[in-house]
Amino acid sequence: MVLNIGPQHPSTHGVLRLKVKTDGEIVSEITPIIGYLHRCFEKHCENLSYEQVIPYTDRCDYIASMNNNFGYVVAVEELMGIEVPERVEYIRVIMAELNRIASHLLALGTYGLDIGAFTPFLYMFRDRERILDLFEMTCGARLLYNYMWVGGLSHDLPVGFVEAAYDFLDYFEPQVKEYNDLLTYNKIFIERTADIGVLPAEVAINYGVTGPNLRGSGVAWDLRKAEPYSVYDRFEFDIPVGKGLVGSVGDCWDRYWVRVQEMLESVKIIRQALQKMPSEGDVHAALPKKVRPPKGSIYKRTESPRGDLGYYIISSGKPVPFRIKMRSPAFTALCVLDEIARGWMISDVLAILGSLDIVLGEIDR
Amino acid sequence: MSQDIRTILKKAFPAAIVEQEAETEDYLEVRPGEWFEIATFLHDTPELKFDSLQCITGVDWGPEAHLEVRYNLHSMEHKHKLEIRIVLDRTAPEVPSVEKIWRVADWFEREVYDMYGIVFTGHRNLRRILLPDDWVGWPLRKDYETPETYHGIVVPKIKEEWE
Amino acid sequence: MFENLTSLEWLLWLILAGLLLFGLMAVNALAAVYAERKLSAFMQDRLGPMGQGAGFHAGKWGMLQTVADALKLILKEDIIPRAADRRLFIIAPYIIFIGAFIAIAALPFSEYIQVIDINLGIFYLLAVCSLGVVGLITAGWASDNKWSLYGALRSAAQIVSYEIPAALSIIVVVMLTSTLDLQGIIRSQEGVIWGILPNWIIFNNPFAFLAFFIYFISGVAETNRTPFDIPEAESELVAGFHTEYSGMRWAFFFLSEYANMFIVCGIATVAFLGGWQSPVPGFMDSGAWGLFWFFGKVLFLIFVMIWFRWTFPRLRVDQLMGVAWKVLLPLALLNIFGVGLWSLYIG
Amino acid sequence: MSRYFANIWETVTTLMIGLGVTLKHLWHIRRGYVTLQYPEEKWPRPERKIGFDHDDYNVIRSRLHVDIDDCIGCMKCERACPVGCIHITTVKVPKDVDLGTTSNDTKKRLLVTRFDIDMSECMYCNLCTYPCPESCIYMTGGPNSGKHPIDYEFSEFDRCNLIYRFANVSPEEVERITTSSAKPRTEGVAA
Repeated sequence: MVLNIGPQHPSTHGVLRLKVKTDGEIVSEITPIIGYLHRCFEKHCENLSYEQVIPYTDRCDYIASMNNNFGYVVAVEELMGIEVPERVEYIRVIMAELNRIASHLLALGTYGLDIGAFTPFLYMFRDRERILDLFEMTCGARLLYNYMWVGGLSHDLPVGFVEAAYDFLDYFEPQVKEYNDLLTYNKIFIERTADIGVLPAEVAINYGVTGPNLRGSGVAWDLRKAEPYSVYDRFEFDIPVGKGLVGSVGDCWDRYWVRVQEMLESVKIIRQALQKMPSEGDVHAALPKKVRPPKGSIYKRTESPRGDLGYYIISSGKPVPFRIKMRSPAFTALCVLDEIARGWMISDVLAILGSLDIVLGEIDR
Repeated sequence: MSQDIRTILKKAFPAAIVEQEAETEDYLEVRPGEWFEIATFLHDTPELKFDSLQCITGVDWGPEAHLEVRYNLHSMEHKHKLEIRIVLDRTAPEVPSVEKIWRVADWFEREVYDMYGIVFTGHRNLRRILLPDDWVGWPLRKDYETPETYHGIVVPKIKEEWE
Repeated sequence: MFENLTSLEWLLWLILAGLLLFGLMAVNALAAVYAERKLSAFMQDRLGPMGQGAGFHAGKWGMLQTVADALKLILKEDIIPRAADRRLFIIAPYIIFIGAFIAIAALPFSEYIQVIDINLGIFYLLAVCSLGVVGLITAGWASDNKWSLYGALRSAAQIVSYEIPAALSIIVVVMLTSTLDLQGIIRSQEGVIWGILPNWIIFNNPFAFLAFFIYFISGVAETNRTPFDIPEAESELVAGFHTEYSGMRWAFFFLSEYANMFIVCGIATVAFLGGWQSPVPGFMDSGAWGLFWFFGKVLFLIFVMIWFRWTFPRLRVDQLMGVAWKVLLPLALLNIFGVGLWSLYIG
Repeated sequence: MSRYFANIWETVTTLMIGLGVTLKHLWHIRRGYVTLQYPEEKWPRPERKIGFDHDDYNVIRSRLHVDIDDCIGCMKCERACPVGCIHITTVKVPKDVDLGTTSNDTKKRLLVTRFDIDMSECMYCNLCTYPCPESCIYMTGGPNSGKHPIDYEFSEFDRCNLIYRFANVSPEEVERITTSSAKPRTEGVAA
């Protein structure tokens, strides 16, 4: 039987259609059909100036807009050779890591929802709201920020942000224990996720899967450590990898667990960044008068919550980019779905899909 | 890109590497003919071991110029990277598919095909990926013209007048 | 019981009882939905339906929310998909509803209030409880929707499987009380056991204690509630067997779901928790208090079901069957054996 | 066999822990709820004073507003808009017509005959507010709440109502100003 999961379905995380060939409950083939959210991001970019692209990058991965901004501005800055003030770098790291927590909270919450647990979703949403409050305090927007600019930031931190951020971190850390009690170590949850959809490391690398999904397969690969950009080389943090605590390495539970651990690592980074951040400094100091990179091209990767977020920018020396290609981590993560979800049941397919943490806005662009 | 990779490749495939004026450029230009063999070599040779294909970018240099495909490779083990550029003829852009070597290329190549009409020979499932199957034209080419309608739906070229 | 009634009186009695039972089901559904919303909200740090301020809101604390919902469902357009099997599609909700309705007729609400007292009461209840599955399959099949079909097939397998441990754990009760009559079962639970505890079956011996939990878990599964809600698993099957239903027909499914909860909890109360008996013998034990205790116990069990739903994830379909056949069934069989030994040597 | 019972035991205990968590929340609902009862209560918007002398930057994201009297028609906002939701038309006026000055004492040289913002297309990126030399285009609320109340829920029944037209000169007036020469006007364009 051919079953159409989506484009309207409660757990496809957006507008995704999966053509699933089933034999009873067992799935024999999955064909993801994407493009329902295609908004011609790359075509748009060829008609916009470099600054105007930034709000569009927000809308690609709308769960982690800060990280998208970050990747883009880092790439353009490297192309132009801009040195960014230290304070800006630290603020960017704080924002990116806060957004990583927010993104992981949403990923974990909706993953619980896919498995059938409703309550953790709302707890995580509640805490995510607090992060969004911090963002709103900083730049006025709650979801699509347009906060990082080429060479700087749109605003400096507001008065009282540092205290509010510390407040949040102090509040947040104990909450993780609650999530663990409620969901992570829940036997039903473990039954549903352990040993399901095992993604071996070689397959993951061959399929270009990155980020928490790759780390869940036991590969300690994190661009923040491997190719430190911005000021990530100044922080101490660990790379959590999947160890197969309840099943085998690389199963859904490992991917989930890596995200839980990563939130705690992000908390560590934010604490260090808040301490080390220079308290004075003009965030507009390095803003170029006109963003006009010299001729050339660059491929720059940064670590977004979903994995390696790459921007391939070709500049022809004009204020409008010649070509911008976004290599989205969720694109490759969805690519591997057929490989790892074959032979499992319909319920498992949705569990695996949820554990890959895709954002359709980023896949379709 | 280290010079070693360049020399290794030049030794193995003397005909396929396009000579560049500046050897310091951090990319390698390759002729499309032997690309599949080169890719296999890059993937399998232990001292290169480019096990991860980061990105495939299609580029159109304008209606009078050529198309280009760029591959960003990376090695998880040796932590080195390489950019491969393949210049293609605009009228019949064909390049061997590397989808069998790096499975991730499956979707990347489909995307490039979708946007530029570059045919990846040997790809097992070369269909449009982001656009509908019956879309006409290659949208990211510089000479692309937006169609008036799609199945009777007006494709707005410019924003409709407000009044 | 009714031999001396003439046919007209019999008819009137039937109509009256039917209306009362229907009223009970409706009120139960309204109250349970309201409770479910409020409790889930509180568990999730929300407030749930609220009404305050100017204008016509859903009453104080959103009390009228479910009433408004019911009104909306009645007024909604009745949609029957063109591809559906019309006759079966229309009849399916009523089958489920009738299953719940005739079961609730046999429940002893107190010592004196019971619509019909059958001397095979508990057997009858178990039998009609599984009538609903026919309606589910009909609904799933008639909708001509793949999701509905999946839901229907899952629920058929699930409900039939969970009938067995449920029935086996009820056998424990029958063994201990040596009667199938509901009032008889309740009466035999009078008094005190172990010094302080009420003489309910659940406290009678460890096996009966376990039997209660087996029954309750099976009951949760039979009513298709989380963690066993795979027939209507929202994130997998959209809405399972009732995907295509809307308006009043859907409301019938809803009504029956909550009525089924009530019945399952009612059986558990009767069989294990002493029915209308007071927990402290002699205290608030007469007449109308029976009604209070019965409803109190049933509502507590319904609360536990709601509590389950908003805490647990969902099992997968094969794991669900695994729980029934690999865990609950062996335990239930062991229980019967254990209770037999217990009543031979100890009890 | 022991594995079997250990499994059951593990299930029961972890589920009980989970139940404990939800019960705790149920019990403490009075101090922990996060619901905002929307029409009666509104989002408490914190004071948005930006430090470091940047309070001329606007950090709120809501409806755009233009103080049309201050607008000099430089079109910078229109060019900055990535989606093109700002449409400005200006008319050159004869040299001797005085259009008045803005609140920054900049002399106005162009007559803004059309200043439309389509808020249904706006993506709230705030890019238009930065280049404005007169700070006359801004998002309402926040630091500008003195000028305007918070306005982030501007719902309309008709999409056309989301096109905000800020220019306030009528065609006749445009006609009059552009043709009338040698008649210096003392006041600015009608407020």
